[in-house]
Amino acid sequence: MSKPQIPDAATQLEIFRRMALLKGNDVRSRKVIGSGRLMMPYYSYRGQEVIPAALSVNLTDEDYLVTIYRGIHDMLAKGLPLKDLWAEIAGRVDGTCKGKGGPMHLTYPKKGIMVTTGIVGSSMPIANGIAWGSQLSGNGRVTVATFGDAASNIGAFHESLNLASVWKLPVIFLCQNNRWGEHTAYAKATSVARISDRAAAYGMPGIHVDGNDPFAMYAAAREAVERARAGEGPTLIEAMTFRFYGHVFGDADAYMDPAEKAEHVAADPYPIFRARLIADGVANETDLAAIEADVEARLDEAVAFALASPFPDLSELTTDVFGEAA
Amino acid sequence: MSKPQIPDAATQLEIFRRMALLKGNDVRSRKVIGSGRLMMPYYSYRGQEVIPAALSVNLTDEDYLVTIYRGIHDMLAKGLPLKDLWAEIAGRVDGTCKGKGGPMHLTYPKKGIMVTTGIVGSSMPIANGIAWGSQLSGNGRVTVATFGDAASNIGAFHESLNLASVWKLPVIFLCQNNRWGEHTAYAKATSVARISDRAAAYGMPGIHVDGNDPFAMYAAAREAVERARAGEGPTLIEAMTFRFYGHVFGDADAYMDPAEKAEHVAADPYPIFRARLIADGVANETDLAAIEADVEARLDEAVAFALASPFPDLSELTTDVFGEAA
Amino acid sequence: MSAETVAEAAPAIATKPSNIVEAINMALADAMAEDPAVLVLGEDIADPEGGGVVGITRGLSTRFGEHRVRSTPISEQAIIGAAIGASLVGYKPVAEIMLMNFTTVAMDMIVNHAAKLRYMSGGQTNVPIVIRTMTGAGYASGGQHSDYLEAWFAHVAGIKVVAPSNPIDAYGLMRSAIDDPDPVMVIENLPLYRIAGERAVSGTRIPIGKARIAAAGTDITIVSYSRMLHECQTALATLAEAGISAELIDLRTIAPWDQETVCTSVAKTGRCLIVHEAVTPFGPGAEIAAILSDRFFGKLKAPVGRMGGSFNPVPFSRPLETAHVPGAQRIAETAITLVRAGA
Amino acid sequence: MSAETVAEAAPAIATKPSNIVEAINMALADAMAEDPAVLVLGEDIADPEGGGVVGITRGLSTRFGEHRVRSTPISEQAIIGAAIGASLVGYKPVAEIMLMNFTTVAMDMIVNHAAKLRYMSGGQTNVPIVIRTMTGAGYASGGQHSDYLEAWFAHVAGIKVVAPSNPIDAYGLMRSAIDDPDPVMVIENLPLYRIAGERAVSGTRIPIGKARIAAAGTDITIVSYSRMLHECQTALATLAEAGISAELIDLRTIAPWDQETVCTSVAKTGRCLIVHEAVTPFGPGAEIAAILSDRFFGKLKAPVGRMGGSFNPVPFSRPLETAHVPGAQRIAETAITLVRAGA
Ligand SMILES: Cc1ncc(C[n+]2csc(CCOP(=O)(O)OP(=O)(O)O)c2C)c(N)n1
Ligand SMILES: Cc1ncc(C[n+]2csc(CCOP(=O)(O)OP(=O)(O)O)c2C)c(N)n1
Ligand SMILES: [Mg+2]
Ligand SMILES: [Mg+2]
Repeated sequence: MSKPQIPDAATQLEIFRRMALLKGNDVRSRKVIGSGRLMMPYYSYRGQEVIPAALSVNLTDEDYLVTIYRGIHDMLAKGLPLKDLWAEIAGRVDGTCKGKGGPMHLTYPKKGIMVTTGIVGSSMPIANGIAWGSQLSGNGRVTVATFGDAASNIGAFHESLNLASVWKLPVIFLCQNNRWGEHTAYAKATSVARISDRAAAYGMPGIHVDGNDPFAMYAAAREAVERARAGEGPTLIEAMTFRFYGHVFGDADAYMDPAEKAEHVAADPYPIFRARLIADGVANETDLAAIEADVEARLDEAVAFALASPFPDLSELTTDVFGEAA
Repeated sequence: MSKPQIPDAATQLEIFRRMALLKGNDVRSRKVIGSGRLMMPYYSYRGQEVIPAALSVNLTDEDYLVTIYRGIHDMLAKGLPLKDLWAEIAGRVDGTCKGKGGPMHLTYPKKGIMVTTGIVGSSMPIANGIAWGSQLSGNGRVTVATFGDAASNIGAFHESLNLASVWKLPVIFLCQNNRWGEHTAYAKATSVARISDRAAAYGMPGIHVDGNDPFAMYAAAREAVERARAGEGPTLIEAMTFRFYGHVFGDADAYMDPAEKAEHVAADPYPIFRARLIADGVANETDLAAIEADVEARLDEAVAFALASPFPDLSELTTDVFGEAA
Repeated sequence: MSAETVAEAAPAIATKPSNIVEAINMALADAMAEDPAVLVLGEDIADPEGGGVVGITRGLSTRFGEHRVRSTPISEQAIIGAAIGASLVGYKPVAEIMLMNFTTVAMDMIVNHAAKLRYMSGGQTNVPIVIRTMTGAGYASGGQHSDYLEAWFAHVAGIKVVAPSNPIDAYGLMRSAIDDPDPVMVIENLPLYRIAGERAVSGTRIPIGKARIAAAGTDITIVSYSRMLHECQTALATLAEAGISAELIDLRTIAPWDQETVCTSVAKTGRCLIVHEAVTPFGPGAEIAAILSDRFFGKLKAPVGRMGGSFNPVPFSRPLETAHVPGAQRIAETAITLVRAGA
Repeated sequence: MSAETVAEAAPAIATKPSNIVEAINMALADAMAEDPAVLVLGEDIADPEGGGVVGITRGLSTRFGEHRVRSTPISEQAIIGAAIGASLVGYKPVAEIMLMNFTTVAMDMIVNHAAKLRYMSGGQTNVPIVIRTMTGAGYASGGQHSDYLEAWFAHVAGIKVVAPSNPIDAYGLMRSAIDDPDPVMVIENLPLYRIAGERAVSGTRIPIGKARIAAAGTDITIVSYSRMLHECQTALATLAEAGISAELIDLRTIAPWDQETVCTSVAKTGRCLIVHEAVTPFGPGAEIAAILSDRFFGKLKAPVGRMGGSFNPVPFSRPLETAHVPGAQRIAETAITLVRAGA
């Protein structure tokens, strides 16, 4: 791994801006769902904001993302518009997928968000295919497949990393290791200390990084993106993080040692990075407060827009099953 | 890996006896099928005899085997009776499976031969379950799952090795690396130089061994068997070997570099080990010739028995689909 | 709300005197207590992991030990493989594939192996495993978490499929599935889990392949199972008001389905409507309709009706999700049309 | 003989003027030459690997390059995933899953993803892929290499299924499948690969969803496809001797099947027999029989007949394997019974 590169001030601020958007959106989502105004399976990503924020500043709108049910943070960082997001999770016709996909299948090709899957491990085989397309057309685009730690134990992970390596595909396998797979602790299901060590089984570089450290995550992502763009093949990144609010909304985390959770929540990367930006003089309290206020304003707007949007017409039930043969 | 252990003279001779049986059976099989007397998909194992011969002398009849379409050598070494084998591949009622399974599904629980699968990779998940049973009952039995090099790229391999490691199962994953997966050369499909290196991805010991060297193979198998019996968990063994007669009967190996093939055939482990036994004074020409003559005689008998055995009654078509609820 | 939150949401829908969650938990506990060969495995099913995402297996690992009740990695092929292997050496594993859509990553183990080993071995081996799986529309879980795929398994020789609609059947069918010498898939419906119902008597069995007359009637036979049985039940009132006496049959087992009970009823009513949540084309209803149309050729008063999910993936948006599956109102209307047509 | 040796065995059964192997090879070559977006991937399919185990893709990688014609590891999930992904960014991949039983390790990619992405994305994306797969009894390949599973895919919204019985259809259906904006599964029968047949005209298309009248008749409609179509053809002679004029329909597409053509024929004959190799229970014939029994309620001269493989895994032993699938003789007898019954 080449020596870490510190993002410049503007980039640091941009990473924070995205973290603020992600955090604000999760807080608002849990509030709205908790109030009963919306009903859906919601997989909170609170605590994991740094990973997509620091990754996405290394990507362009043309680069591709294939993410999972716990992927709204990945998508917002990649540019998914708030209104389209909220209308979709509200099941309304103005949503990204006209309400037919929902939170587990958000899709927004305009920003390279190609697939969101609800099946553990299934982001990876599809990401390979998109990357194969970039390799064929030579468009220099990078495809990122995100997945969780427990997903590294399913067959699709293995087949995908092997194929990507043999075909030298411009793809990044980004494992967000939040130490839990639903109710099961990492070590009880996973036979290796570090998922990044599995990269060696595919002759692929593996990076183990603190996914809650914006600079370290930025450097890791940048290294992998540069490798992919240079046509030097795939990278497996294991970004260490933690899931603050259980597996899915309503899960009280009863199976978790409260001490473990408390320790991680105490190390919440958001306030830490916020304070650091001020300490380093990258921004002052007013700047950051303004960013956060702006997020709240946009959320107010998006939620209102979503709830005011109509449900899809019943005729939508059986459309989009097949297209028109050319 | 503990220092290799040389098998005693009796064991060396027993390994040769099994190799002679395996080689003789393959030669005879290709002869009979080539003559048109029998029709089946036949996957020659010629050149791979050392692996099961040196493994099986470390096993008892109570230990378990789950093998694949290219597994008749594994089964004969484990004790599959020749007559039952031949009647089965002839599709006759006296076969192990009454002719209903055929060469890809030979089964003989009396000798611990539990499953033969025609699906690449599928021997491993099932072997884990049998090993779980041994772990539960504490019967000290070992389960061996055999598979090929190309099978190490399919999802079932990954899921199985991870589970076996996490559960510390008494199972051995024996990869017979004959350097080809059907018509595809090893390196074109596999992203790691040595399959045994994949063991590290599962916190499991991996052994890379010359599967054509009876002593090295014996030592590797013994180490893995001892580990499993001691309750210390699974082992991945990669045994290097070569497939002399193409993927399946009728395959002319046109895609293979003739030089590569010639080199391996020239290093045929059978004559080499045979000569070594004589050179080392373990046996003389007469002893070994007698063993080979005995194999031929038993094959004459088995083939005759098979061809004389009747086909199953048509009523067998729909039996054995479901059992009687107790 | 989602599959994973049904457990937490439970208190909301009070459960007296029993429900399907309790019934299956009791069936597993009774079977494990009676027979040390019974094992349970699946994702998050042991107590350190909360005893299952819906709490179905809660208490089992504490009572019987984690060696018999094992939480697994997210590896469905390894889960079914482990169950198959253990069953080959005398154990009776009950494996959970959390949601039915996830059987798609384990089809090789289920179809090429579990269902076929007895036959391919000429009867030397058999695979007495149970595969528990949950599914069903109603929680806005979307296109990859709601499918009913029983028709796939019913089309495979060597595996049986059951789908209980109430606690008594859930208990009795689970016990029979565990007793069965071959693979049995038990389909559990998510929205039905906490619906109150009569408590099963410990030790009872509901035979596989035997349907239940849920309501006697004379004008039309309605065949259903799982959650749709309840929609049909609700429709009965509307039908009664319309002066129609419908005989409602809870199929309980989809493969092998109880042709005798269904045919006896249709012989009496001369009409039949089949209702399931699986999409209609090439669905379970097709086989039943084909058999009845043949068996009662020239004797039916109306064509056999089929109602299933509309032919599309299950949508997320609530109004669409609701419209996707048959509801009591549409069921009643369809039944009335059939009766009037064949009047 | 086996799937893998058909290629080598080829010379044995001389092929003039053309056969299905040549037809599909030509369809792939023509499509790749016309459209640079067309890709081919699968195990052993490039020329260094022999151009496929049956030689279907022989010459393609030499002509179009290994970047467009790629041999893959034995990783069916990765194969279909790669096809799906490439199709999302403008390519038209044709993926081979060597044998239909191997689709069981890729069902998640096919069913949860390829078939559903268009719907779940609200029409923003689509998956124009073709999945080629071979199968069929007749080569003693046994229980895990011979299954017909088209009913599974026909029961999934979002994917189409075709099964050619001759070189002209093989070429035309493959071209239409590649043109199609959604996933299409092409089922190829092993024993039919080298049967001589008329050569397709380059560039022609056979529309998906359109059946073909293989023989005109008036007494009974026989609906079949793939290899069974040939058994039915053979049966026609016996039927003619019995003075029965049968109309034989080659369905060609199983999903969506051509209800118009089939119904027009049955309206004329008043009788129908459906013949396929898939096992009968919950098989493709069930849907067709259910639709016809409904559409022609009270108008049929005999119940709709269904003939499929017996309900068991495909056995290895030749006499059993032969008895497992419908043969010309039994087909003729069944058709005669239906005609006499409804006389
Ligand atoms: C094939 C499959 N099996 C099981 C599930 C149910 N499930 C959904 S998320 C999840 C846990 C995944 O954990 P991890 O990969 O670590 O990702 P995280 O949820 O922690 O972000 C499970 C078991 C599924 N969606 N797909
Ligand atoms: C899931 C699956 N995919 C493809 C095949 C077809 N197939 C049979 S053997 C084989 C090659 C396997 O190679 P390897 O694992 O090295 O074992 P070997 O045959 O060399 O002993 C393939 C692709 C199969 N049987 N199962
Ligand atoms: Mg996790
Ligand atoms: Mg090999």
